[in-house]
Amino acid sequence: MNILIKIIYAIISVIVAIVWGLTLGGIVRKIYARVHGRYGPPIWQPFLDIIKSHGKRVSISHGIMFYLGPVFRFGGGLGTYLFIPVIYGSTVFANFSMAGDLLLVMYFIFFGQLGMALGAGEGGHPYSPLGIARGLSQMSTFELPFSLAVIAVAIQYNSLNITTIVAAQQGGILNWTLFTNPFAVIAAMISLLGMNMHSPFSLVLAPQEIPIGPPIEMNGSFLATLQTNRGLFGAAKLVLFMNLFFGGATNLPIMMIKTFLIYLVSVIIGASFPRFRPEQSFRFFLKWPTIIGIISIIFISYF
Amino acid sequence: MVNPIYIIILSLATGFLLSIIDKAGRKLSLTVFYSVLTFNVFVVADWLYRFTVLGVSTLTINTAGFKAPLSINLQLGIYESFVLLFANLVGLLSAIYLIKKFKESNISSLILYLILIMGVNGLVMTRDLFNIFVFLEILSISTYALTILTKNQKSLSAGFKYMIAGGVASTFFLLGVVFVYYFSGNLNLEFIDPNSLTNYGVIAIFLLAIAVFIELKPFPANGWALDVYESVDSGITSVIAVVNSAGIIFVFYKIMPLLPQNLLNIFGIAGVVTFFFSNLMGLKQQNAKRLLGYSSIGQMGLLVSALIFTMNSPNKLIYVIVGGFFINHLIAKAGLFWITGIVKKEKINDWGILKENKFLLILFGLLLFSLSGLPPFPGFWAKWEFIKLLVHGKMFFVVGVILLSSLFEVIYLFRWFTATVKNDSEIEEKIPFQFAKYFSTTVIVGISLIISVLMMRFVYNFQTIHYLPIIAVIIIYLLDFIPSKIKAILSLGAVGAYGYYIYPLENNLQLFFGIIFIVGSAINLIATFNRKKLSKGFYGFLLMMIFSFGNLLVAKTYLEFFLAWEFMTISSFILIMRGKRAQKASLLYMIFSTAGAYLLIVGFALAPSLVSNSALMVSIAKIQLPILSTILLAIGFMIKSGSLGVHIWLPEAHAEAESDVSPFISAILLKAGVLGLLMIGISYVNNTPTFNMFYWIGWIGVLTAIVGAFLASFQEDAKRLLAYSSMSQVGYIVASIAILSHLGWISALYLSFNHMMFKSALFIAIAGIYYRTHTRKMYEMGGLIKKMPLTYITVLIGIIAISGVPPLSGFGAKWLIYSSFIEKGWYLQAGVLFFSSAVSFLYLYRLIHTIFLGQLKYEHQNIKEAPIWFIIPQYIFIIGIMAISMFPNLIIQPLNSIVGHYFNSTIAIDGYNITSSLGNWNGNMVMLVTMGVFIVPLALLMLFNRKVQTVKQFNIVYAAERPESPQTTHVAHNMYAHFRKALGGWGKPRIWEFWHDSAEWAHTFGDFFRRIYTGNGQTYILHIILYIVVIYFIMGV
Amino acid sequence: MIKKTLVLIAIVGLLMVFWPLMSNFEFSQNLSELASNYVRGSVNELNTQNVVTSVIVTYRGLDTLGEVTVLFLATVGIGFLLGKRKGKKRPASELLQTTSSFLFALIVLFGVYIFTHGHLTPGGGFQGGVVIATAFLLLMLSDVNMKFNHTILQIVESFSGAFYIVIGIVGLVLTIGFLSAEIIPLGEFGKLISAGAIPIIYSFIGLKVGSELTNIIDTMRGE
Amino acid sequence: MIFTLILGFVLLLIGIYGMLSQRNLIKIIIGFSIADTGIHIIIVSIGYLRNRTAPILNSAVDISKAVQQVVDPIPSALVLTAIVIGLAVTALMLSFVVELYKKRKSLSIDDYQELKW
Repeated sequence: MNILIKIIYAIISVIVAIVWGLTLGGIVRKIYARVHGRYGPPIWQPFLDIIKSHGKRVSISHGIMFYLGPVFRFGGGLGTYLFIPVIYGSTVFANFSMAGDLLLVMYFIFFGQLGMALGAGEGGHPYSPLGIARGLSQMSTFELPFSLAVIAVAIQYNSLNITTIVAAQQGGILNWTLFTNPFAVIAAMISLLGMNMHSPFSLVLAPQEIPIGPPIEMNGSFLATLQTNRGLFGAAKLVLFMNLFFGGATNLPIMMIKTFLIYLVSVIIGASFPRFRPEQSFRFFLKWPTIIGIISIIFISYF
Repeated sequence: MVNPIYIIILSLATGFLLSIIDKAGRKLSLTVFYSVLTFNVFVVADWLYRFTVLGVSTLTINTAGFKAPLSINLQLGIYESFVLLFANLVGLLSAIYLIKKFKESNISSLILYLILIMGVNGLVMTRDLFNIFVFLEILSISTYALTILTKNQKSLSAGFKYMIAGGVASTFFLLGVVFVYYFSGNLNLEFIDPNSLTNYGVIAIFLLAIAVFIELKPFPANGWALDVYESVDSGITSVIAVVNSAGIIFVFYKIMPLLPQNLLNIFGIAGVVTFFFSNLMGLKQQNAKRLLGYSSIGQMGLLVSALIFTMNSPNKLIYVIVGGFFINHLIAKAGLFWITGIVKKEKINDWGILKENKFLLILFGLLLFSLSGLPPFPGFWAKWEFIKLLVHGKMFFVVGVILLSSLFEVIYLFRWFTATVKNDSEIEEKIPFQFAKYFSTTVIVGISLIISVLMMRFVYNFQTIHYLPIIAVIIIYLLDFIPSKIKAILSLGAVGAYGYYIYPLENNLQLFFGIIFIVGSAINLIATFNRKKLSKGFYGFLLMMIFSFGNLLVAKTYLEFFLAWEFMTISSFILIMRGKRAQKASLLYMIFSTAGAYLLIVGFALAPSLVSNSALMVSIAKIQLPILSTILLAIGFMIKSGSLGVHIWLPEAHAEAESDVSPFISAILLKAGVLGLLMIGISYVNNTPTFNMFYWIGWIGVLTAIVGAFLASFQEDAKRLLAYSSMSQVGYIVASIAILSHLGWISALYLSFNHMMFKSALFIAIAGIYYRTHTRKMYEMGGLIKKMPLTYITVLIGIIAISGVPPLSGFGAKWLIYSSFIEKGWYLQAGVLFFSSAVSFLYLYRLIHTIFLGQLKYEHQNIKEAPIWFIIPQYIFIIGIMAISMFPNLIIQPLNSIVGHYFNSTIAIDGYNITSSLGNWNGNMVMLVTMGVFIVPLALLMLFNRKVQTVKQFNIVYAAERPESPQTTHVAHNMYAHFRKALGGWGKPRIWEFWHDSAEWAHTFGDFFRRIYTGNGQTYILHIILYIVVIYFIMGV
Repeated sequence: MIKKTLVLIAIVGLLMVFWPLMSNFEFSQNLSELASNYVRGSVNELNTQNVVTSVIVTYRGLDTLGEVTVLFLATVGIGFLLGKRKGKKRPASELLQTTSSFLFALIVLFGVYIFTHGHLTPGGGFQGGVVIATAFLLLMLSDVNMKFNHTILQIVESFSGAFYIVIGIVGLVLTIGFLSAEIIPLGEFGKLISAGAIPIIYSFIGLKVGSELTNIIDTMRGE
Repeated sequence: MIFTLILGFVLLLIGIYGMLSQRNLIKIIIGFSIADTGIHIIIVSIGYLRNRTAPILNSAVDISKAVQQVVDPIPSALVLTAIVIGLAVTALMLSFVVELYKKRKSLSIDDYQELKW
């Protein structure tokens, strides 16, 4: 019974997240278009895309792994999201966060990426491994500052449990990690740019070099699944950041606002910078954000 | 009982008459000749028996019907008879070895040989200084004459140099003798009272001693000896290297009491110096006999120093050390020189001819092993005790030099060995079979084995289990004719029996490692069922290795532990060497292992004696290791576990070993190092640590993890990739041991177990692929998922387990590690570990993608799934991984209790939920949720996917083109080029370069120093004179 | 150049090593205990006039045996080394030939005298042997193509050596000790028949040394 | 300071110098035997006692006081052995040289250093 309710709750929160995530995506595309001086697609365009993709009559598959790739990806998104308590104090949006702590979430992010990489790999298109190679490399590099930031947070709140971390930031904007541990937040936000794969770090999907990279062979429902996940996963990441650095959210609207604002940061930067070459991007992450991350740890553990 | 003077009388009389006897035919003279030699051996052996077993007291023989000092007297005691037995024995065997020559050549050679042996006997027995001089001359002159047994330019000039050098030495000896008489009024050793001598008298003694010492070929006054070793007939060379040396060293021993301690010490140091330089110079040597020459000069130096430094220690120790070195050198040298005579190849690179002749090869190997002081040969025990003695005497510098030199020796000996075994040049010529020569060599090897066993049995009285590794080798060697499948079954049974035999272990930590070592090995052993034909010699050494693993756990003393350790090294070395192109790999492995072993010797020597009689792993908790010992042991063990800086043997060994051996090395052998490190930790936490060494070990571990991950990502060879991955994983383990906290050790053990399982699975999987595709280059594969689905699943699960992606067991490890690091406050280390675990995705993806995904190559269009024998063990391990992923308590629970012995538990376990001070992890729930989030989208996808059309290879959107060939379409080669570029200077193999350069330097120095041996006899004399002068002034007598 | 200096250093160094031995040396005032025992012993125990002989042949008999062995080794070794050789020779002068032919017997006789009186007067086996050898040398010089019967040489050589040892063993058998002189009556001090086995041993030594040296010379001159 | 002893040592040093400085094999051997002779002289001079006679107990010495009248017999005994041994070694050396010369028609020690390092 209890578990059943949990599942129902989970479904609700997932749907909300997907909708919100996709909407955000729409908004962002709009903003991009405006920055570029175009009119841009309607905000609900992502929804249309998904429906369209599903509408395809045939979908080409290259084998089981290829078939499972999108599933892994979506599963990864779902899991990541489900292990995060989305809204502080809400039972509906608490998800399955009791299953583990921050480390679990961080590692579950890889679940989708790895699965997708495998699926794309079986596609046999040269661009997919190229994209994946770039993606993995970049991921490993921005993981460093991010993990440093997370460690700093863990030191600060002496816990890895997200709910605890959020709880500690309640009561006044000044309790946010943003203000109590600014370096960590800076480091983390820079790596978020990498995670969101907006330029200058849009190596993986780089349309001009390796047309959208890994998912190049994906079409039909496979593509649709990926697009759905893109919304969910995006939301999940933003929620995680919100929880860790921006005091979490006590209700849905606050969550939406905060996530939107967090997203906006990377969007603005993305809209205003050209793309790095791969090695440039890797070097970048291994240089400044890492140093900042180290500073944050020193800062938090000695001051 | 026969009066030993008859040895001299009989030999002499025969010598005088032999030319007459020969008139009646060579047969007769040979018979007489050999019977006299045999007679000598028996007389001496009989006396040794009396002295040792029956406890007869030392025998003194007066001549001319007067007592000493009036007349010259001989003495035969336990030492004399011991030395003489071996001298005469080798004399006899060498004569047998030379029988062909003796048949052909002039009768004079027999006479000379006979009198040479007589000379040694006299030399050893006589107690009169001047008489020593006479016998020394008899010995020398007969040797000079025999150097030209095979007469040629080289032997002649070498002989001449030898004579000149010997002449000079004996001149000084004579001078010494007369002045000793002048100062002491006596010539008989008993009656010369060293205290009565004035300080001018000491000069006389010095002249005596230095003359004998010159005969012992000290560096640098020993060029003549090298020339002799190189050019003279092998049979005679071994006599010179063994019989003469034995006699002369005994003379030195006899005059030692006359020398003041400070002079003696300098001689001891000179011996060590000789040992060092001769081995250093040996590094560069290519000529087999000259190489042996260098080695035996070195051994003499070592022997002298051992003789001097053990002078004031208890008898048993002297027997083990001096006797050990003596026998070891004697037997090994004789045997090796004989083998050079059989093989008849000058350059050691031409010795490939030997690998066709298995029997001789085995003899050769055994002799080399014994020469390099590996167990069970006497040299091993001698070295152990000697180092212990020196360490207790605080002579650390000497210890360092000796060990370094022995390392050099091991390097050139094993370079020779591996070059011989792995020689890939086509050899058509065969080694002719000459019974006599084989006979002597075999006998000498047999003797050394017998002595080894006797030593183990009676000096150290080990129980059977400690011989077990050797016994296994022997038994399997005897059974080598039966097909390998049966041998495999037998071995599996043996491993099981062994496990059952040691089963009731003292504590659970042992049990845990027992499971890794024994059970893990057993499962890995299944993969070897795939071997075809006989696979000679494989299972013996495999069992040897597995048993040694077990013995590490049950070892009760340092020595037992170290013995097991060395057996492990030997067996693994030979297993690695079985690989096709494994010369470099096995050599590197041997060198590093030996270095590690030497560190362990010193470390254990420094350690306080154990208080309780339980297994070392248990009793070590009760003692506090001195800090230096801790450091040395730690480095020793970290070499075995391939930590950063000393890791360069690891990839080679893993990659080049046979593909069903690699799992053992990676998954199990490395854990031996972990075990050792854990042992240090146990003693460390139970006793107040003096300085926080484990902090640095932690850093090394962390850096090992990251560097290993990067190196793995840049490999093209699947096995190298896995090797570096092992390095990185073991880095994690080392680091978490170094945390010295409850959570830390749980993570270490958890990861060890996990790593054992997934690395075995992966290596066996690669073995299967290699078996089918015959390549290890990943970019030559691709798309194999269609052909080898089962193997693919193994690899998939394996890499997920390594990467630490939930829900598989790997995540548990990661969770534990990070929690423990943050808990401990090692934040930066934790950050680096995060980074390396992110990097590990690079190589993991590369592994699975380049082999299984992408484009299938044409040549692999119709290959089959890996053989069943590879699949079975893989899946056993996979099941294990799944089990502990689903139910982490299966392992976390016991680990919690094991580590509970050493730290207070800091984690709470309720149900499947494990709570640390920082966070929590509910493995079971994670698994369920994951299944949920996996199944739901799958269901949805299947629901929405109306029509799925599976297309053939190459049906891809490629700019509307059909790509031309898999090779060009499959992105695999140098996959992370951009990352390498990003790393820039950090990508250089600095450590490899460091070791390479230091090797270069050593060789350069060796080459530089050996230039003093210009080959000019006159220069050699100059060396001798200058040496005498220099030593004189150093001693300041 | 460097070598020269090194040689110089070596020599000077050696000089410094020996210097204390030379500079502080003076003759001892009276015999060492051992020596005096020898002197007394050779009177009281061995009845030997020539103390040196008694020391050589009896007290330090083992040395002498060794010494003989060394000489033997040299002979054998040289034989082993050189083997049979050819060499061009020019005939000896008339004068030499005639003198040698009658000197030969005298010299041999003299040699025999020396080693039979070794225990009384200066001299002994070695000296006598050498003298004999010189006689043969003289022969070789005078008659360049003269051949020796090597078998005889060998037999003399071997058996004289063997007998020497046998005498030694007799001592051992009589449990006096190896190479003891007292195996036969010591006779009267200062007479030819005295000093026990010493003259016998010395004769064998003389024969052996003589034959050996002859052998050496012969091998060296070649045929 | 005794003349004979000095002489002995001087000969010894000269001999060794000869061995070290002469290139010719024969000369080296000569050096060796000079050194050997030096040693012999040293031995004999060690045995000498001032104004005493040879240890031969003929009419020249009073048997009862022999110990006070004769020089030390031991060195004389030793020197005899030493001489013979020296002779043996020298002979053997010379025959080596003969053989070497046969092989390579050269008496310079520098021509016999093919074995090195």
